[in-house]
Amino acid sequence: MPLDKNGIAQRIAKELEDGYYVNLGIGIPTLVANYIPEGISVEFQSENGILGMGPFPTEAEVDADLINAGKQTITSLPGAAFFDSANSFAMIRGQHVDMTVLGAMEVSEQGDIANWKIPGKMVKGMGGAMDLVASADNIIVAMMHTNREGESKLLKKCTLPLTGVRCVKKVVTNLAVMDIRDGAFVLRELAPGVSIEDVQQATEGTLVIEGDVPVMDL
Amino acid sequence: MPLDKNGIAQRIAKELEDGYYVNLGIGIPTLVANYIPEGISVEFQSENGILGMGPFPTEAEVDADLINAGKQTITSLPGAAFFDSANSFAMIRGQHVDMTVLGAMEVSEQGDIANWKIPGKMVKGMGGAMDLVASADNIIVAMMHTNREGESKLLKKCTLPLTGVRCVKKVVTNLAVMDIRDGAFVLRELAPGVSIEDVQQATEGTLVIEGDVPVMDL
Amino acid sequence: MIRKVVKDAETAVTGLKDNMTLMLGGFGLCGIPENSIAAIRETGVKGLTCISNNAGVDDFGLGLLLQTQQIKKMISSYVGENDLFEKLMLSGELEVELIPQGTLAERCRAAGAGIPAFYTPAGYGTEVALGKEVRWFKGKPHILEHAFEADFAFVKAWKGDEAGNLIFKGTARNFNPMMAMAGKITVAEVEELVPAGELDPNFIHTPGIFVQRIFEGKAYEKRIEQRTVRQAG
Amino acid sequence: MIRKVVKDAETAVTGLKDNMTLMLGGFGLCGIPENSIAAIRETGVKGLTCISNNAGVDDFGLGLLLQTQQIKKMISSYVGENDLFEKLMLSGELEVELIPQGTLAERCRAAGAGIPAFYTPAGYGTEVALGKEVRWFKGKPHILEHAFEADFAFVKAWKGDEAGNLIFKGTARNFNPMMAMAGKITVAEVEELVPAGELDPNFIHTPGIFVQRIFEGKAYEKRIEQRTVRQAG
Repeated sequence: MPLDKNGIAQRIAKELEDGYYVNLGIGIPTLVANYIPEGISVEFQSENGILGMGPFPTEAEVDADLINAGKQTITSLPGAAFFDSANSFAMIRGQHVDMTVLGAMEVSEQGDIANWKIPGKMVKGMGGAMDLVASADNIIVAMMHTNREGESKLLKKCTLPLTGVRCVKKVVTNLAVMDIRDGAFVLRELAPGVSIEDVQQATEGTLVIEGDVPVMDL
Repeated sequence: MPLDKNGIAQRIAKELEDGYYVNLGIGIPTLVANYIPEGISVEFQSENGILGMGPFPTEAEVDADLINAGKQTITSLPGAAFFDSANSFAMIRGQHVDMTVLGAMEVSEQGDIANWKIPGKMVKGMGGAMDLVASADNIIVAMMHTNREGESKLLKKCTLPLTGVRCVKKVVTNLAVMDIRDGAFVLRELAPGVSIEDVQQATEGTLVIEGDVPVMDL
Repeated sequence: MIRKVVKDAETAVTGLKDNMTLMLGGFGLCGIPENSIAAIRETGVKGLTCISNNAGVDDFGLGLLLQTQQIKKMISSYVGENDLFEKLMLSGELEVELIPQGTLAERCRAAGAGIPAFYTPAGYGTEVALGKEVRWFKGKPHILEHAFEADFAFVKAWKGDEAGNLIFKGTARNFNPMMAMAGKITVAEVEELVPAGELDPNFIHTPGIFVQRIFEGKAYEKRIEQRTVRQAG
Repeated sequence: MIRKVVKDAETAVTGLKDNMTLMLGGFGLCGIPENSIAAIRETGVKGLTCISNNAGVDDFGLGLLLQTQQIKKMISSYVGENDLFEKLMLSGELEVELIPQGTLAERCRAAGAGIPAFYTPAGYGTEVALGKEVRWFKGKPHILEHAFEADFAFVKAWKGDEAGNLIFKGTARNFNPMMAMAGKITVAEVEELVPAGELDPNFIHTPGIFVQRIFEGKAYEKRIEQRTVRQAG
């Protein structure tokens, strides 16, 4: 059975390592914070100016001056710090953030990503996504393997305007975990109950299968 | 009678305007702070990270963590702010400082300045001088008109390694006040008891005299 | 100490003219100069270019200047939550330039810091890079970006003093400090204006040298876009 | 919260090797990492390139590493007050690169901020510009300067917490925040180390993300180079 959004988040959370600073995009990535493995400490950065982001506030704690990049009200944890946007993107461009998780409309086998613009539709903007993907060494894309029309989102070449080129290293979808290497998606793990053929069928880009492919350990 | 160092500082202080942020170099420029005209407010910036620099401390006030760019102990005034060196030079390069006063070994009729290096002698470094002269719109040089050997320091062309090119707009010496314009020193004011001939004799660069030259009003 | 205090928002926008370029602090509706925006609307100036990370919502923030069609062009990173914006943009009445958020922040800082241009990896290989110089550093492509210019910057702080020193609160800091550095005239509105000497000089976010005018704002609404709460206990 | 605490200076310099490039905070002797310098001396590593605004005095600050000839090259803006320095430099035992102070600060910040290069007017037309690209912006010449690289940065703060957040005091801040951003490994020594949560997140000068190791230093001498006083009263 393919994963749901929470399952994808849960799998990505296993990529967290002790001491990581992490930037989570809007959507599925946000859910990753709910699955931090036991015994490790990570800190969440939000690009509007906080490190050490905590859970959503109680009604009594709500503060209009304390939001995340999705404009949701948040709290701060002990050891938190606030800073301005220039300093925030200094952290991002300067590769001080250890892991970046974000959603995508399309990913190519070269590691290109498109997630900000659909020609003919209202364009809201790239926000911090272009800075994030151009800078981070460790970018994980969290998304469904196919779009609502059932078309693959893992392509030979992106059809939508790009957010960044050759930057995505790992993709976690409802079907599988894949690394991107040498112009191909390398299948690493399968979602429980999903077959290699399922993934092949849902992947338009080059899919490489090396040896046995384990089932995700969630 | 030519001015002494205090006289030069006193004359330069008359260039201060209400609301000016001012950076004073080491030596004669430092003395300018003693002659702020009545009724105007100015603030002194020191490039090591303070705005709103106050007088030297009393023995009881001495704080090793509070010094000026000359490494002297100082105090801060109400309304002061501390900041880091990047922000400090943002103020300087970004032309937020309204007036910069610094000393020089040589100034050319083009507005070039040399004040950091004498070939063959120990070179201590330019410190912030190159940033200051390259950035400021309003640079006043405070110096003696001639060196210890009696040679002019106002030259057609600097002989020493430059600190900046075409940047000095005004020179105040023990003999005169001069603007630098169109490749010449334009004589504006004479020190009390100093003649135009005195200035001509002490100036190797082109000296332009336009109409009557008043005596400095100190 | 140099006094920067003006009596109200109306006075603070003196000199604002048609077709000027403005920077406005804030992220979403957090930390926006509410009083200044109201005063800009009152002046009726037209043809503004506004540099601001977002464009407000229909009836708040920069949405108020969109209603009156005072804005000719928006330079932003994300302009989501605004129906009127979409309508004006699609009809061609509003020009929009979208810029990566970090580049937006850095171009503001560069403007204030006397850095005319810098290289950044953000946007390489995308339409953001079109027409821009590409240069490789350490095996990685970068594009050349230039400092902005702004006639006015409007920022909002938590506390300020008569000398123009500012302190921001929480994530309401965001773009305000860099924009304060960048404005030819920077207007700061603050929730609380105190005499010089009351703020600790060690904890000033924006030194007064960057601020030309300061006033205490009134009746801050501080609207929340996405009120998200958890159950207590 | 990510813990960064190490027990002492000796532990903090683990991994330091011959021929590495180091950044060291401070202006003159103000805000220098005294404990780290002592520990670096103890390691005996040689061939260091040190990026620091100044080079200490004969018997304090970086002068201590000059005594032991552990420094191969200094990158500074001003190296005045040091007889030993002069001797080593004139004899060719010490290489020196002098850089305008603002450029030094900005090259540190650029390193930490992922900006590989930027244009600055400082040094145009001087020997500092030799071999560098010149470009004109708005009628004014600028030169291209590159970000530094540093294996270690050693900074000194007033207070710090277990998460690596730092607060500096007065003008002891100077180069410390930018260098903290720039080190591959940044070691912060602080006068007072407190638990996470004790520092107000609104008034952190250097967020912990920039700091890899932190310890409470001992026996700060905080020597004053130019004690200058006025008469009380």
